[in-house]
Amino acid sequence: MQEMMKNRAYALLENGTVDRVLGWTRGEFAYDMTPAVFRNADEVKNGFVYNDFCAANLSKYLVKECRAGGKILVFLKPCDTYSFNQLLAEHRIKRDMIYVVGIECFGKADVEKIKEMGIEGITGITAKDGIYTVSTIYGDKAIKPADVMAERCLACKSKKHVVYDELIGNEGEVVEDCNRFDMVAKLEAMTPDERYEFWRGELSRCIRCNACRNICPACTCEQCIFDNPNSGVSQKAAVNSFEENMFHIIRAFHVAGRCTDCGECSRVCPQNIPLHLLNRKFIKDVNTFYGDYQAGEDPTAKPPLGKYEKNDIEPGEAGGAKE
Amino acid sequence: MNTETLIPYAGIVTEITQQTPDVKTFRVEAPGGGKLFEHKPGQCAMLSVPGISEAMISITSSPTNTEYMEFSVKKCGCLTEWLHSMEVGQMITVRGPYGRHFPVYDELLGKDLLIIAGGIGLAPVRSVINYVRDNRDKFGSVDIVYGSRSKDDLVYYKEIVEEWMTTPGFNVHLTIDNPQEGWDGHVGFVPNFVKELNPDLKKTVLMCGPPIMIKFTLGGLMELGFKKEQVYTTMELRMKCGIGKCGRCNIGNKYVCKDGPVFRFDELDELPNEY
Amino acid sequence: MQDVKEFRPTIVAFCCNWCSYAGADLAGSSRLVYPADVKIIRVPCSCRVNPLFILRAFQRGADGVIMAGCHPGDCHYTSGNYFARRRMTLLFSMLDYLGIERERTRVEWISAAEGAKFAKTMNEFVATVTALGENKRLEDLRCKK
Amino acid sequence: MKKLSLAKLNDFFAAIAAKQALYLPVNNKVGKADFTKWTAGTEMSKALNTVRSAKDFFFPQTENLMDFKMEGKNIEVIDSREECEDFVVFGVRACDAASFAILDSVYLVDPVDSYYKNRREHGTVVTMACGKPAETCFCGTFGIDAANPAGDVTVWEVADGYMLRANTEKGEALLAATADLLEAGDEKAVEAAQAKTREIMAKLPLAGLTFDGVGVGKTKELFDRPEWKTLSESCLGCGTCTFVCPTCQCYDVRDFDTGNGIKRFRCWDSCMYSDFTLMAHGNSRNSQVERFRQRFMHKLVYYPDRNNGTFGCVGCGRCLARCPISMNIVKVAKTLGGNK
Repeated sequence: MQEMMKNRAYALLENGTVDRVLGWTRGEFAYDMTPAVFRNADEVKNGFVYNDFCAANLSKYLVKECRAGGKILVFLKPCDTYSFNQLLAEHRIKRDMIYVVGIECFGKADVEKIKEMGIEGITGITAKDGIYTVSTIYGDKAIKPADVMAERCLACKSKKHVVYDELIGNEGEVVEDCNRFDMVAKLEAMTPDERYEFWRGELSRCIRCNACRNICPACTCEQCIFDNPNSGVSQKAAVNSFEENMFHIIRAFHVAGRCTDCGECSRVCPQNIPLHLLNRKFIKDVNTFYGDYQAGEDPTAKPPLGKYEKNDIEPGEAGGAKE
Repeated sequence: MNTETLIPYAGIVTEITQQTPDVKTFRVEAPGGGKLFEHKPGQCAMLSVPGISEAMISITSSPTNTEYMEFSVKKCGCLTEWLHSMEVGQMITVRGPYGRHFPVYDELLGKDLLIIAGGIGLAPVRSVINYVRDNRDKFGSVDIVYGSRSKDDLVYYKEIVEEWMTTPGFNVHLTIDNPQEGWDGHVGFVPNFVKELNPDLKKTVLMCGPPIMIKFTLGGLMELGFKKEQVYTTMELRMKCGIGKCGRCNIGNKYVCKDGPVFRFDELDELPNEY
Repeated sequence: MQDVKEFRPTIVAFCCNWCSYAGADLAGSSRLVYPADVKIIRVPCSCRVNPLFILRAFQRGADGVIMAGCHPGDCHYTSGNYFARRRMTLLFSMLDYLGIERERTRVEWISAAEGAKFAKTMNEFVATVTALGENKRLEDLRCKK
Repeated sequence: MKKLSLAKLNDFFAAIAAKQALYLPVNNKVGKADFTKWTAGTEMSKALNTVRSAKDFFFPQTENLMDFKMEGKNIEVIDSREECEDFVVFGVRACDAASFAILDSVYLVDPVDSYYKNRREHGTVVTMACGKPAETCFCGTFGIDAANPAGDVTVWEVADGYMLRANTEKGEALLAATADLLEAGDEKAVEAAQAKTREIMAKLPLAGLTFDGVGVGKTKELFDRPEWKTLSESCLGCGTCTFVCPTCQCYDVRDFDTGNGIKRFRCWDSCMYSDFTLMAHGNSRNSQVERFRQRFMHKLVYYPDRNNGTFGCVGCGRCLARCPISMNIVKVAKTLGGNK
């Protein structure tokens, strides 16, 4: 895969189709690849890396890159293409400035899960024949990719690219039975007290680093309401439980109907808060109340909070939760 | 518990003077009368209206004034707008004094001074000017070059004309950017005016004003043959603590609030160009 | 002996200018009784109510928040209340999902002619919130006296 | 050197907690360690380190500084400081223990920060030598010995219990107060544990890493380097690195109107945030390149300049593990220092 991607990057840089390539560059270890822009074939040759640990959704960088001018090649996984479409729908990026190369995805690995298996002192990870060989200072360990697959990939909603100029690898299908709402349903089935305890336990760990917001491809406001001193709600640190709740409720609400469920918020959270469960609640509610809607699937579709039906459900009737 | 410098004093605003359309001078006294604390020329204080914000403002009154402190504030942000809407008798909070002062107690003693200011930039050096007036025998001649956008934008105009211009050994040169009715003084930008005046190279320069003025005036002074060791300026950046801890007002390894705001230009040369 | 006070809730009611606020007015001028615990905030349209308003009301000490607007179809601005309805549906569902008592939030459509409905709704809502007790799950301790 | 047998560990915690609050790393619901207050039955985490650093104890994420009562034109300033109660933090690693010295050099220099000082005076730090450092560890770069941490008391984990050594008066007092649970210990066991730790440290990928290319007096050399642009290109401008960092000490001071008075509080701030240096008339660090450069220049050059060459980093590796886009101080120092 990496070689095919590099070859396409060379070719498109050479023939002038694009003048920059947005991809990943190698890290200090085997699992910490950083998103990077490559400006010529040499940079691609020396720095470009792609493997199962290249998890970042690159679509948000395009907002910044579109302002820099020129044409940029971006490699997008299926789930990233939904974010891309949503950004297009919101006029945050310009389609003609971007050359999208869709890449087939088999699910990303989560290094945290490797470490949770008790594997320490990792010096290298190689993938071959469907097995990861993890080298450590204590010896090599073989693990199955399925055992360390990222949580969001286990509930992958679609292996289909909704937009691309060309594709590397095979096109996949929308996963109908992805079960991504299972946990939401489980929470809904709990009593309010249990739910309250659950969320306090999660949100109280928040350190308000804004990683979830800043990585989110739906959070593209020029100035976030929480950064705006004139909004009356700006806050740098959650002083108490109220502010923790407020930040996460409002952030989830602001992306409601726009969140494509790419799962980046939960991936980057340094405190492992399952933030996607907030977004998925809204997605599930939208589906239940207003009909199935997948943000990013169709960039011309009207967002659910930007339209209405005369016989919409009343707030009082929209139970969902059991006592 | 010992004293804590982050905790301010409450002071009463006893007089508000409209200096220019967007600059007001606030006289602040302790609730029981007198000054809230002593300071040295060029030092700053954190002014605040609780619930609004807190900001670093230079103390424009001279330390020789024993009755009150004065702050001149230009309306430009949320705190300053609030201050401008205030009435006499209202309280604000003040903490300080912060930062390095102009070296009036040692290096400037006996020197001929050239004080260059633009716009509201006269506020921090006004404290030096009045200190020198009150200690006239300790300093040489004083040339003041002060410019603003228009006649109406000259702060302390009354004080300049009535007090500074009449002080022996003081030469005040005023300029405005564009010709204006009722103005028969110099017209032109401060950097050019300084060059025209061709000051004596033995003078020590204290300068404050907008960054663009400082840049070109410094260039002009260098052309005339001044050395960077002769030129002092005073800086301003975003500040929260005022005591070199909150970490935002640094230029390279120097904190403006603690190691400044007064810098000599040869010191600034050591720092990265990030201000 | 500790002074045991009867719990009186603080209720914030966002009322649209054209229908519900007039409804409240009518309730008043008709001498219909509803508890003084209800603090009305007049908004130009129910659509003006940002989810943040609801949260901020709780932060500042509200024990219950109600939004009242024109009946669907009767919005002074044609469709504002339809959008507001979707927003509040999702927000209230989210609050419930976080374990915050569902009964603390309510939406009611009250026309300018429905003074009686206004009084009845407020009486009911105050009773419900009084039964729930103080808002603990969305409180900001700094704002407590 | 004292010894605490494994069986008496809980009694030891109970004895400390009977007199003052005791905090130690405990696994949270997602299996990561957090410093948590000990109560009967609390089990100490086996994790190498906590997600948040131990700086929280002395420099909490938010704290109230003072209150204001506003009545008409009057303002009353209310000093709401209170004497802190004694507490013990158990299980601090060598890196975090070293970070306290860095925070001290900011908060305890004139003018002293009384909020910080108060907590520092009332806190007893019990450090624990690392048994199994991870690949993200590079405390050795700064001369910190994971096998011999500082702190008021140092603890080593050995086969059948713990070895304890008091380093300060506070530490002596803590061990004296729990003397009936302790027995005499043998240095040899500690030496064996130390040798094991050092052997692992030497094998880790970042062993031998030096920050020679950066440091005192390099402002001019490093400030305008073109690499800042490429290094910062993918930076999200979030505060993760800052907030998990044990040495990041910047703060913001804000007012909160409670409706019945104003509370002035301070909270952690991040130089990575766009409004960090925002003023009414402009921003001295307008782009992420400048903000990114500020963070690393501060740790790698400015702080050493002001503190006899000590780096503003202790090599705990939290930013290496936590940065959403895996950009970190090691990559920056290596790129700038030229030893790629």
